[in-house]
Amino acid sequence: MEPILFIIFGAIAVGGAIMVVTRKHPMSSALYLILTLFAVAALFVLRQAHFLAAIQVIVYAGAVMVLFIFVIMLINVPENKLPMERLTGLRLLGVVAAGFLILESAILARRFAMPAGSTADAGSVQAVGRALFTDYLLAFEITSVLLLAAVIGAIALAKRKI
Amino acid sequence: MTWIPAYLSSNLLTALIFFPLAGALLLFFLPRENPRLIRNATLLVTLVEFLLSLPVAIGFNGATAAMQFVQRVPWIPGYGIEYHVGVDGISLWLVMLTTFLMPIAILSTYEAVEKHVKEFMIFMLVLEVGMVGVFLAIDLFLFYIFWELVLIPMYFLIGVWGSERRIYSAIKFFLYTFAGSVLMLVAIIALYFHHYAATGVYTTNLLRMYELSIPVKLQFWMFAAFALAFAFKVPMFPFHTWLPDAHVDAPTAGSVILAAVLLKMGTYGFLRFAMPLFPVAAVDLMPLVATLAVIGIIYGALVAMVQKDMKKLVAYSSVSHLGFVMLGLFAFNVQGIEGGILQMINHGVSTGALFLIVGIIYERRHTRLIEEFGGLSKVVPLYALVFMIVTLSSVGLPGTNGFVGEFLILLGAFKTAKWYTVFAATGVILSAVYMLWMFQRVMFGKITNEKNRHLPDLKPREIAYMLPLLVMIFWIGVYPQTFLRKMDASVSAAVTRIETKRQAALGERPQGETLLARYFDVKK
Amino acid sequence: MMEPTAYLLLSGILFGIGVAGVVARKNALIILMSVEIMLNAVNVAFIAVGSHLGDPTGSIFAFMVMTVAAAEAAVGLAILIAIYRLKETIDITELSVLKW
Amino acid sequence: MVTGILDYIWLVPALPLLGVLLNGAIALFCERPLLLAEAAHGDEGHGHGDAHGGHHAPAPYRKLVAFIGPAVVGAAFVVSVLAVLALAARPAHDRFFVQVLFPWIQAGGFSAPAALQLDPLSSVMILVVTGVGFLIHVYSAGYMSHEKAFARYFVYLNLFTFAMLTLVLGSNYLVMFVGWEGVGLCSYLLIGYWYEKKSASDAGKKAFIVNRIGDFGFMLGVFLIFWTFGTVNYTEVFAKVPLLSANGVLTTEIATAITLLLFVGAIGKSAQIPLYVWLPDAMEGPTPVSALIHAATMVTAGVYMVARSSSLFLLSPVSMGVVATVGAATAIFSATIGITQNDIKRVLAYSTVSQLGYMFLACGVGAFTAGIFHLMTHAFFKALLFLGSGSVIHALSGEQDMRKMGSLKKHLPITFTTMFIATLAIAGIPGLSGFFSKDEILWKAFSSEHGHIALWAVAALAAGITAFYMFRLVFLTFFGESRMEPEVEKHVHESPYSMTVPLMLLAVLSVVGGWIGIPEVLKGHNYFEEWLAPVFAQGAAGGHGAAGAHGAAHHPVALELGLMAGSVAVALCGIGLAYYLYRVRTNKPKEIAEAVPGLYDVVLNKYYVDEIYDFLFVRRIVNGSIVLWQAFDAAFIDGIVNGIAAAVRGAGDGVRRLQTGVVGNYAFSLLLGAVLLVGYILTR
Repeated sequence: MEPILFIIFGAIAVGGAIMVVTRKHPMSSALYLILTLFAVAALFVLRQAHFLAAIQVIVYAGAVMVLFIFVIMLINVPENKLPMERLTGLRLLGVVAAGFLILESAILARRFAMPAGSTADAGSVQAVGRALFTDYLLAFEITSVLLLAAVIGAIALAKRKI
Repeated sequence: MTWIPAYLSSNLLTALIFFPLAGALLLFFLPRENPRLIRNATLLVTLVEFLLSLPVAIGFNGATAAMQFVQRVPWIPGYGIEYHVGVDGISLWLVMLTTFLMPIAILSTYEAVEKHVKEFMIFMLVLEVGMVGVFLAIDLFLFYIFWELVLIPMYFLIGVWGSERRIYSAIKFFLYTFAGSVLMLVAIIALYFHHYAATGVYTTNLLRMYELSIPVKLQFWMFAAFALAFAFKVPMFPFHTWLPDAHVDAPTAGSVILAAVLLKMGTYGFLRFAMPLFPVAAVDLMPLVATLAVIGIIYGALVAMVQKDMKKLVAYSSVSHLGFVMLGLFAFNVQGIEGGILQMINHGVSTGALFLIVGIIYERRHTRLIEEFGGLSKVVPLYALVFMIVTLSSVGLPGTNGFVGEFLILLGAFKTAKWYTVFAATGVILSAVYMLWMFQRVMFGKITNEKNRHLPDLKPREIAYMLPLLVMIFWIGVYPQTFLRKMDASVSAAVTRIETKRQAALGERPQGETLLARYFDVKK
Repeated sequence: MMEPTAYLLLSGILFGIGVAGVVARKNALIILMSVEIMLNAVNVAFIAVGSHLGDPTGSIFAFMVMTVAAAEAAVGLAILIAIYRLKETIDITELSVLKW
Repeated sequence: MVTGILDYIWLVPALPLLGVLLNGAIALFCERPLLLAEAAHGDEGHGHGDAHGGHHAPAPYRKLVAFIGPAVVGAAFVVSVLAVLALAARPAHDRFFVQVLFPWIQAGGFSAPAALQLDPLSSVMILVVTGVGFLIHVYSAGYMSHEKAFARYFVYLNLFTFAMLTLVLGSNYLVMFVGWEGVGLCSYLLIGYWYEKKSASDAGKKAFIVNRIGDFGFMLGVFLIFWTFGTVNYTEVFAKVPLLSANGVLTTEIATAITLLLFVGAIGKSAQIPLYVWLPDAMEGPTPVSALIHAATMVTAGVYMVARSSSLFLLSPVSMGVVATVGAATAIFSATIGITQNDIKRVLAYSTVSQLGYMFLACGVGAFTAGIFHLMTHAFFKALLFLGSGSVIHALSGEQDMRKMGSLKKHLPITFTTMFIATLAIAGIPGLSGFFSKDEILWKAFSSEHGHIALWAVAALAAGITAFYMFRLVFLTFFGESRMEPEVEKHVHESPYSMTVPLMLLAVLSVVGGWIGIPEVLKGHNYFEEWLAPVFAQGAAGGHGAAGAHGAAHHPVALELGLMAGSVAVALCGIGLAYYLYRVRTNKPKEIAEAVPGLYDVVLNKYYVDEIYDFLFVRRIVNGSIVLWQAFDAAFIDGIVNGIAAAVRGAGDGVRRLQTGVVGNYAFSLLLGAVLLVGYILTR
C-alpha cells in the first residue's frame, strides 16, 4: 500500500517542483510550490512523522507561502518587466550540473545501508516532543532567538525609510 | 677592563644597543618646526653613542677568543630564548664601524635632507639600534629580530627621502632581503628543533649551537638556507641587482649606511653563523661560493666601468669589493678571514667616503651623471685632493687601508684556492681602471659645463665629516696592527673550531666519498 | 515500512530541481522558492532515515530546518522588497553592483 | 761615528716625505687661494705649454718651494753618501744592515715588518736615486718656474722620491711593493700634471693601469714566495733557497713560477714587451719628470727587483732564458721604432725602453752586476739627454718636433756639448761610461753560460741602431740649417744656470761613471763588480756553481777584445750612416721613406701596437661590459626579478575577474564544487 502512495505523492512533488522552477510568472510558481509542500507533507505522514507533517502544513505551507504570495503581490512586477529567461551559457551548465547532482545522489541513495531501528513511532508527537525538550532543548531555544533575529531583520530591511 | 666600573662593563652593550632608541624617543618631544635643533640633538646622540662604544674597543682583551662584556638575561624561558649579547674579535670592529659612521652620516644630512627631518632622524637612530644589535646578538632569536628590524627604517629612508624610482627600489630592497631572511628563519627553527632532538634542551643560544653536531645531509640544507639569506644581503653575484637601484635612489646618508654597514651584516652572517655551524657543508660548498665571489669581483668591476651614474658605479664597485671579502672568508685560514674582516671595515670607510663625495657634488649640482662634470680639479682643488685619496684607498694602493685588506685576502685565498685567487687578482687591475676612468672624467680635463665653473669648494662642515674618514684610511693603511691584533685570538679560534668540527663530523663518513654521495645518497 | 532508498532518491531529485532553479532562473523570487524546494528535499531525507532508524532526531532536524527556512524566507523577501524599491527590478543579473 | 750613521738610514726616505708635507702645506694654503682667485675670474688656464706661461711676478712661496724641494732630496743624498761610506768601511762580507721600524702587517703566520735594508745593491740604487734626483729637482726648479701649480709639482716629485727610496730600501717584498705602487701613483700624478690636457690625463691613466697589470703578476709572485718560504723578508728567503731547493720543497717549477710572476711585474714597471706601451705616452708629462721617472729611476725598479731576486732567478734556467730573450727583443724592437720618431722626447723614450732591454738581457744571462752597472750609467746619460732635450724645448718655447729644429749648436752651446757627450756615451764610444757598461753586457751575453751568440748579435745590432738614431737626433736638432719658425727663432736663448749646471754635472758623471767598472782585459780593476759581489755572490753561490761573474777564465782574452772591437765598429758605422743621411745627403731619408712607404709608415706608427691593444683589449672589455650590464644585469637578472613580480600581479588580476557580481555565478561555482566533491567521495 505504502509504495503506491509514495509514487503518487512523489510524482506530485517532483512535478510541482519542476513547474515551480519553469513557470514564468512567480505567482503560478508559488501556487505550485504550495502543491509540492502538501505532497511532501503527505510523504511525512507515510513515514509516520505526523508531528512533522502537521508542522509542514501549518508553518510551511500556511505561514511561509502566505508570506511569499503576500510579497509577490506587494512587488507586483508588471508583465513586461519580468526578466526574459533564455537558458544559455553558464545557466545551462548549471542545470546540467544539477542533473549530475541528481545522478550522484541516486548512486549515494543506493549505497545507503543502515540497520533498521526498533521503535515504530519515532516520528510521533510524543517521541519528538520528549527528544526536543530533553536532548535538544538548547537547540530549540536557539531557534527561537534565530526567529526573533529574522523578524527584526525583515522589518528593518523592508521598512520604508520615514 | 679593570678600569671600567663593573656595573658599567656588564651593561655596556645593552646601553650601546638601546641608547639610540632612547635618543629616538627623545626626538619625539622636539618641535618639528626647528630642524636645526633636531639635527644637532641627533648628532649629539650619535656622538655619545660613539663615545660609549670607545671603552668597548679599548677595553677589549685581544688575548682571549671568548665573548666579552657578555650580558645574559632570560627572555622567554619557556622556549629557551635569552637576551644574550656579547662582543668578540669578529664583531668588535663592525660595531665600532657602525658607531663611527653614524655621526658622520648624520652630519652629512645637514643640507641634504630638508623635509620631514624629525622622521628621518628617528629612522636613522632606529637603524643604528638594529645594526648594533645584529653585531652584538649571540642569541639566534635576538639576532633574527635585529636582522629584520634593520629593514624597516631602511625601507622608509629609501622610500620617502629617495630620488626618482625610490618606491621601486625600496620595495625591491625590502623583498630581496626579506625573502632571504625567511629562509634563514626556517633554518633557525630547524636548528632549534634539531638541538632539542639531539640534547633534549630547547635553546637558541648560538654558543650552545656551536657544540651541536649536525648530520651532514641536514647541514647541507641548513647551510644553503643561511647562505642564501646572507648571499642576498652581501650581495653576492646573481642576487645583487637590488644594490645599484637601492643606492641610486637612497639619500646620501642612507646609502652611506647601507653600503658601509648593512652589506656587512651578510658577510658577518656567513662568518658568525653559516661557516661555524655547518662546517662540513661550508667547506664542501667553498668552490661554489668562491666561484660566485670571483665572478662577483670581475663582473662588478666590469659593469662598474661602463656606468653613467656615479652612485651606480660605486654600488657595483661594492659588489666587487664584497666579492673579495667573501673570497677571503671562504679561504678558511687566518690570513684570509682577518683580511676579510679588515676589508669589511675598509669597504665601510672608503665606500662610505665615496658616497659622501658623490653626495657633496650632488648637493651642489643635483646630478650624478659623470658627463655632467669635468675639469672640477681646477675649481675645487681641496675636494679633488680628498676625492683622490679616497679613490686610491678604494683602488687599494699600499699605504691606504684598501691594500692591507685586499692583500691579506688574496694571500689567504691563494693558499686554499690558487686559481680563484689568480682570477680574483685581476679585480685589482679592473678596480684601478674604473675608478681612475671615473676620476679622470669627473675631475680632469677642461671645464665643459659652465655650471661647474663656480662650484664652491668643501665647506668646513664637509671637511669635518670627511677628515675622520681620511684619518682612518691612513691609520689602517700604515698601522693595521691595532685592528689585526684584537682579531687574532677570535679568528684563529674560529678557524680551529671549524676545522675540528669538520674533522669530527667527517670522522664516520666513508673516506673519499664524493659530494653527491655525501649529500644526495647517490651511489659513489 | 519501506526501505528509505526510494525516499532518498526522491529527495535527490527534488534537491536537483531546486538547485537547477536557483542556478537557471534570473527572477529572485523563483530563486527563493527553489531554495525552499531544496530545503524540503532535505527534510524528506531526514524524515525517511529518521523513521527508518526509529530515531526522533530525524524529525528534530527537519523541524530545525523548517524554522531556519522560515527565517531565511522572511529575511530574503525583506531584502527583495528593499532591492525592488531601490532598483525597480528583481533580475539578479542586473543587480551586480559588487562587480570587480 | 761613521758606522753610527747607519742607524739614521730611515732619514733617507723620511726626508722626501718631510718635503711632501711641507710643500703640501704650502700648496694647500698659499697656492690654492691664488689658483682659486685666478679660476674665479675665468682666466682660461694656459699651463699646458711646456716652456713658458703667463709672466706674473713669482709669488714668494715659490722661492720657498724651490728651496725645500731640492734641499730635502739633497739632504737625503748626503745621508745616503755617509751611509754608503759607513757600509764601505765594514768588511766585504759584513756590508749588510737591516733596520726594523714597526710591525706593519701581521696575520697568523704572515708577518711583514716595515723594515729598511742597506746593502751594496740598495746603496748603489739610493745613490743614483738621490744623486740624479737632486740634480733633476734643481733643474726643474728653473724649468717649471713659470708653472702656476708650482708647489703641487714639487709635492708629487718629493712623493716620488720617497716612494722610490722605500722601494729600493725595503727589506722585504711587501715594503718593496709599497714603493712599487707608490712610484706608479706618482708617475700617474706627474704624467697627468697638466690634467687639463686630455692626452696627459689619458697617458697618466694608461701608465697606472699598465703598471697595475704588472703589479698583478708581482703580487701573485709574492704570495707564492710566502707560501713556499713562509716569509717575505729577503734575508730569510735567500737564506732558505739552498735548504729548500735541496729538500725538494722549492722545485724548479715553483722557482720558475715565482720568477716569471715577478718578471711580469718587472715588465709592467720597466716597460718591456708587451707592457712598454705606456712609456712613450708618458712623455706627456713635464720633461724633468720624464728624466727622473722614465729614464733614471722608476723604470729601473724592474731591473733592481730582478737583481734583488737573483738567487731565485738563477734557480730556473727557463726564467733566465725568458728574461734574456724579452730583454734582447725589446732592445732591438724599440730601437727600430726610435729610428723614425720625429718627437725628440719620444725618440729618447724608445731609447730608454731599448736600454732597459739591455739591462734585462744582462740579468737574463746571469750578469746581474753588468745590468746594475748599465742601470747606473744609463741613469746618468739618459737623464742628461732628457734634461738637454728639456732645455731645447724650453728654448724653443714648447716645440718638440725635430723637423722644426736645426742649427741650435750656436744658440745653445752648453746644452749641445753636454748632450753630445751623452750621445757619445750612449752610443758606446770607448772611454765613456756607456761603452764600459754596454760592452760588459755584450761580453756577458756572449760568454756567460746562460748567454748565446744570437743574444750577442741582436744586442750588437741594437747598439748600432742606437748609435744611429741618437746621432740622427743630434744632427737634426743641433746641426744643419735652422728649420725653426721665425718668431720661435727670435727668442731662442740658452737656459739659465739653474738648468745648465745639472747638465754639466751629469755630463761629467756620464764620462766618469764608467771608470769604476773597467774590465780586467783593459787593464782596469772592476771596483763596481767587487762592490756588488757579496750581494750576488750569495746569490750566485746559491745557484749551481759560480755563474762566472766575469767568466773570463775559459775565454781567451783576444776573443773578448775582438768582440769589443766588433761592437765599437758597429756603433761607428751606425754613426757614419747617420752622418751620411742627415748631414751629407739630407734629402736621402725622404727618398728612403718614399721608396718603402709601407714599412716606413708601420715603423713610424710604432707597429700600430697601441691600436692593436686598443682594439684587442680595451674596446673588447668596454663593449663586453656594456653588454654584460645591459643584457645580463638589467635585462636578465632584473628581468627575472621583475618577471616574478609581474607574474604575481598577473595572477592576482586573473583571480579578480572571477568576482562577476552576479549571484547566479556564485551559486553555480558552489554547485560545481558540490558536484565535484560528491563525485570524489563516490569514486574514492
